[in-house]
Amino acid sequence: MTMLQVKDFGKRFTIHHLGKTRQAVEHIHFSLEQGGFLGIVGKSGSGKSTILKSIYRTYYPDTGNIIYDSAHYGLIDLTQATEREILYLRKHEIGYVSQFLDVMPRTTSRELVETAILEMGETEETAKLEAEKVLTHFELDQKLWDHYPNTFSGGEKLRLNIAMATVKKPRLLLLDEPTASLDQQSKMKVREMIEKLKASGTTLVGIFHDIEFMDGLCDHVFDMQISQVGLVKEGVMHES
Amino acid sequence: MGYVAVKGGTMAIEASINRLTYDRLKEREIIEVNTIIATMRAMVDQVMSESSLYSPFLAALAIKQAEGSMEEAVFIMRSHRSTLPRLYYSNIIESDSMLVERRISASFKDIPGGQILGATTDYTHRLLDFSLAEETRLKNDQWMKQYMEKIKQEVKEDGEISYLPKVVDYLREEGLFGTYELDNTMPTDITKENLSFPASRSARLQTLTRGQTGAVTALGYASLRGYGQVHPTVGEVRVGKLPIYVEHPNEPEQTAEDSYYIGEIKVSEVESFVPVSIKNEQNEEELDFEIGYGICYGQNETKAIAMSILDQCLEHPEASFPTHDEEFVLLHIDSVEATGFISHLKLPHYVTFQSKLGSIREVKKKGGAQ
Amino acid sequence: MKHTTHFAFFDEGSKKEIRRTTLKAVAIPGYQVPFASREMPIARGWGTGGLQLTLSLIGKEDTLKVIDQGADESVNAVSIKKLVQQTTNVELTNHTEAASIIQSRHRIPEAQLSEEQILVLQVPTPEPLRKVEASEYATKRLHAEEEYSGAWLLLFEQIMKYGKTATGADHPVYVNGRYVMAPSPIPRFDNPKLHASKALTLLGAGREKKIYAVPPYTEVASLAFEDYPFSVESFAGHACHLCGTKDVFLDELVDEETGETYYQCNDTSYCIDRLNSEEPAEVGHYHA
Amino acid sequence: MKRKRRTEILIQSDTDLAESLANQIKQTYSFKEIVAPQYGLTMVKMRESAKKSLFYIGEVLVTEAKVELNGQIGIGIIQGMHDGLALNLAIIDAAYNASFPETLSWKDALVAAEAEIKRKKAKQQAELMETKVSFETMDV
Amino acid sequence: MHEEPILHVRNLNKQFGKGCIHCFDKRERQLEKNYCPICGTVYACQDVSLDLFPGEILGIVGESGSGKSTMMQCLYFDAPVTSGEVYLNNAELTGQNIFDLSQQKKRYIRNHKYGMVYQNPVNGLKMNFSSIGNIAEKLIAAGNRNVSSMEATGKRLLEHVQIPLFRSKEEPRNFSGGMQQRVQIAKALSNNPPILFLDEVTTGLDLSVQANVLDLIKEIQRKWGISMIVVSHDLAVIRMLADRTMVMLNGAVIEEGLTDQILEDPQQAYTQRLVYSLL
Amino acid sequence: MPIDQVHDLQKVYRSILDSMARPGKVTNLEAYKERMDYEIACYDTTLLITMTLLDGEVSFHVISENSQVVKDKIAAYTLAKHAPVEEADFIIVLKDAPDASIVEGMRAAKTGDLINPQHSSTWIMESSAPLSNQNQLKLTGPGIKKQKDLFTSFKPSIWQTRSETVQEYPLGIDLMLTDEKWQITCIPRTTNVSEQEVR
Repeated sequence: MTMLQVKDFGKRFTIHHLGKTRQAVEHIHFSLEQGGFLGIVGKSGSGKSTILKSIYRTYYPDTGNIIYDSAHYGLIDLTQATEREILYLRKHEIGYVSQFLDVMPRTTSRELVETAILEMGETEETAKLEAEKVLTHFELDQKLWDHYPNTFSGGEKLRLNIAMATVKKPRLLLLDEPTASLDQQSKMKVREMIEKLKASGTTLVGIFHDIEFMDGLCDHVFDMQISQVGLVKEGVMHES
Repeated sequence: MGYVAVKGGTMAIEASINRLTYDRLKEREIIEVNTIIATMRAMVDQVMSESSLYSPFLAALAIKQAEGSMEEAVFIMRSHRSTLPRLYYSNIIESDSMLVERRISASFKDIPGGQILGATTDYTHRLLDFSLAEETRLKNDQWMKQYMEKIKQEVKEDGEISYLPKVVDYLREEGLFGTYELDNTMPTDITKENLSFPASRSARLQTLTRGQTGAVTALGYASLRGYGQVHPTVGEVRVGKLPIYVEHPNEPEQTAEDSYYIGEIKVSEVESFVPVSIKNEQNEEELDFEIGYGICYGQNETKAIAMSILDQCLEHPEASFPTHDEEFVLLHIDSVEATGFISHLKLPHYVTFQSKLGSIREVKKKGGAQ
Repeated sequence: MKHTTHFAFFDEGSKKEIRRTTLKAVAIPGYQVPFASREMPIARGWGTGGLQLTLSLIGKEDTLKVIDQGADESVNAVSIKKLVQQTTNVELTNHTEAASIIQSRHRIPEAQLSEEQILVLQVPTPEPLRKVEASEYATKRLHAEEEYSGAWLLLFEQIMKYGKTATGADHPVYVNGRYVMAPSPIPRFDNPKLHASKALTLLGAGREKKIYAVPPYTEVASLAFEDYPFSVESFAGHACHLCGTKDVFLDELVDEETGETYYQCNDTSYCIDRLNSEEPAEVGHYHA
Repeated sequence: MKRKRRTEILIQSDTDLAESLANQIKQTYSFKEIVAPQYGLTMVKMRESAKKSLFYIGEVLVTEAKVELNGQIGIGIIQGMHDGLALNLAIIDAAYNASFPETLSWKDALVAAEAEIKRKKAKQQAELMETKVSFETMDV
Repeated sequence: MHEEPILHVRNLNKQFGKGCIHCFDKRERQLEKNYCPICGTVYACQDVSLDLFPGEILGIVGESGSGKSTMMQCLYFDAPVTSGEVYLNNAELTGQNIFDLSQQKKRYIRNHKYGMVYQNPVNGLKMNFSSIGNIAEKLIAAGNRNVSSMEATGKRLLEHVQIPLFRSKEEPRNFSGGMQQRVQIAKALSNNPPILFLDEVTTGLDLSVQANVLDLIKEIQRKWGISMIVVSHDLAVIRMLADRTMVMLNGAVIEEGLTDQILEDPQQAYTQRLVYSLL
Repeated sequence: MPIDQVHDLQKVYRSILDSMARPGKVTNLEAYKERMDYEIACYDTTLLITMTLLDGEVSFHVISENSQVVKDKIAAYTLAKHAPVEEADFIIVLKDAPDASIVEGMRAAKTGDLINPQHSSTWIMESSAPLSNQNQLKLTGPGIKKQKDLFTSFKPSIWQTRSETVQEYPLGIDLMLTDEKWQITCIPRTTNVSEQEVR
């Protein structure tokens, strides 16, 4: 079953005060089956992130369609969906993880995860238990549970970030260079987490600045340079 | 046979009224109403102004009856007013028709028609004049004779009466002041309907002009001193007489020439110039002048100036000073209302006090038990 | 110079205006109807509102009783009676039952009023919300919107501060379930008398220029919270030293010689009636 | 002579003038007092000069009398308490309203009185002009 | 799934001044900002429409004079509207434009359906009454006549907004700005309003106090699912609180979208300037 | 001997006030019969009420098939100004007034606003059938001990319209009813009027 289908997608930015426009991406086509993992590769500035942000609707859609098969709405074009529909999907179906942790200040990591669960409509009781489970699962040191994340290391932040995204059991998870500033050890931990997610059936779209990381993770790659999806094979990645 | 009420209150009142008469008569001096009219001009004017009833005779009589107490005299006049029918409304009086006795401007050194001092205490030195203690009619007559002769020699008669132009008209012509169309909206009459808020301009002016002189002056001063945003320059103060005309009550087609002249009233009138910041057509801030208006019966320039300040204050309710709050100003400057309510505190309040006493005892008892 | 006085002081035009206002007041119970309020020969604050109502009501066949603080002989009551009588020549009485119009300041008589009587109360401050809102325009709006949280809040604050409501006289009432009204500074003791009264009650505030009314058989409820019920002044354990009555509003007096506190009926005519109904009459300085 | 002008003259002149005119009428005709001289109020309506709007400055005590003469009503109104003058003014007003021949003959007296009033006023004004401040700094 | 907005606003207009032939027609008028240079009429709100959904926070951002606070005052009936419609998703009020209701009924809605937190606590609190009294005032307005229950609710709310209970009988005028704002929030919440309006609630507060108040608001929304409209000129506040955001300029809504979209990919020139100046 | 403007009208006022305070109480004013020798095409009680309450400070409107004559007379007697039904302080409904005009008038007349509910119209209405306390209408509300019965000539549609005008209390109109038997009664806006069930 196709989970995500991007059809002739393009995004142009207009910068009024400079009187300029910039075509970030155009004529993007790809599709992804349920449970698949698509890696997007390309030079920096080639518009990889634009595609992810447009799927998540952080970017205002321009041309083309992004058809997503929602558990709740059925087939829905994310470029046309109402803001309320997008908010619902973000809460229940589509997750987005970047290297940046953007959360309410002075809220402990435990509370953050609990909140994410509560937003799903769970009871406080469930949220509490579930949060502890997830934090353990993603190997966040118990000492940190009642601390504010702004004191955490990059790896800890990222794990918390993924934890928050995954408690919602997203059907589609967008990974926007999550590992960009992590040391090798942390990276490996994150990779394990992503593998677990994939194993549990989550459909993923990801951008990673280092190609090696993607090795063995992605089922397909989308190469920005040729604007095509291919099967992952050695060499292709190294070239980009 | 049985218990009956004693007449304690009735008898005490009788005795008190006798005592009042005794106090007035015990020195065996009589002041004639005409003497008051002739020599206490300022007092008569003030009573007429605060009671908003123009009648020098009644004012002087009230002063005599009140033994010189202003608040009492005004009170008597006001209550007498209620017994008189309102027979007529005057035609509109335009103040250009004033026959000026005194007019000065603080805004210009010289003004068209000139600065005319008239009769004023402004330049007398306020030293007690002990010669007045020994005033005699003979000496007064001599002074009068000399003065009249002097005048006769010095004053050239040209036989023409002139009506002086207003300073503000001259400035309006120059475009420095906003011009207004004649606004013939029927004025509100606060003696016929309850003063309601926001008040109309006419209700404000009527309330201010009959306000207690001291209260109007105090609030005007407060604004000038800093509890307000109005710091005017006096454009013109004039004192003089205005003729009054009334229309025939039921003649169908009549012209101004068919009106009745009924006499004249003396007033003090003030136009104050107040710089204000306004937005021009380009939406830029610009300075402009506005006029604060003050007027009162008789010669009482201070009250009229203070009124002009308050008029301007109340035109700008946006300023957050009490002097710009029309309820604050208009509801507290009436002599009869203020003195009446303050003096009612003399009335017995033992029932209300007993009631409060009970509450306080209860609260204290409860506190003690804790 | 001649001076003639009109029947009941006012000219007929003034009476008409007050009468029209009064009818509106009766039609909208508890609502303060503004009126022009004439300047009277007695001072503002000394009962000019009540006096104007009385003069607009009174006719040759009326019998008038005027009391102040419960007493017919209180000096201000005497002064008002004198003025009305001079301009109308009506009969005056001290007996509550004999009066057709009763003008009163700060009390409702102890004797139950009848359907034939009109009670006129003098009001110094007609606005029950004045303590929470100084502006007249604002309080008018609050009445318009039936927004009375301010009146309740005053009571709530007292409970927070003192553990109970600490109102004295003029405890606000809800009239006909719509308007909160100042009952004039009658003691709380008298508030219940306004409820479903047989007589029409008219209230006049001369200085503040308002007339309002409570028609007979109208619901009048003193403001009170469910768990802090309304209570009247208590004279428990005390009785009038003259007539021995217990269930009335008593004045607290001090014996000049002994320094001891004793109590006496505040409503003097009620006290005399009680004494006269007792057999045999005791001899005392009230004996004529 | 129109009412405005004649009332101005009659009121500002000595009261003898009104009395003598009224007496002429009283001698010839009988009149009925409809309203005996009574005191009342006239509300004074003014225009203020700031916004050119109208307001009431206050009331003026007046004496009013109404008479009927040959079916014509005459009104006398005078500021202050002047019963006699009010009555005389009412009689004169009625005489004009009834167009009595006498009224024609009064014209000269009235015009003369008017001139005298003007002269007096001008004189008073000239006297007041003595208090005018001169801003000439150099005398030539 | 079709979601019903809890508050449905259509074409809200608010003008100061009578207007003239040059500015009567919406399409034709040539305003300077929101001001008709010919007659001086100010068009403070021009055809503002919005939907507020259950449990969401709608942000409204714009500089001072953009009409956002005026719009809020109109919605809360603090100021009369010139024209427009508002519908509440409420059984008693179905199909009724609540701007057309009598003052009496509007007051009912204010007391029972709305909460309001003003920028200046002076507007929302009676400074010379106790803090608990202030909360009780709102409860009284909503019909509560039981002192004990109000006292209990008041204490619970004050505790919730972290006002020490021993200060509950103190008057807010003795409190710091942040505390006053928290009392105001407690008061606004006391009648369990389904809709809460917040007008520049953190403006003028110290940064740390600001964060504190924002936390509180977020927590309230999360715990009680109250729908809120948050007006602010501060994008940081909007970003922290709002799910969706509208941008107002000269009385009109010029852009609306998801808050992150407005911040990261603003479409209008004005919004871009606003966002870039923040970055 | 004409009506005494001071003393007679004072008594009429007290009767009106009594009826306004006790809605549905029918008062008889026959005592003034001899002194009412005015030529006017309305009930004498209607004229008495207008003389008691109207003057130059208020306005009135007449609803009738033939209102001009009565209009002029009332204006002359009371100095009150005639005004359109939307503006009038007092609205006088003569016995010949068509039901539709009354209904239309009630819908148009002033009912006050919440700030000034007293800025509302007072209706003086002529009942072509004698007023009585027989059962037809059931009155309850302030001024009425439990319930008062009232009989008038007015149709249910008029009572229905009157009820609509008083729906958002304190807004509403106040009624003074007159008949040819020298009787008057009042129904202020607070009175709840309902039709008795016909047995």
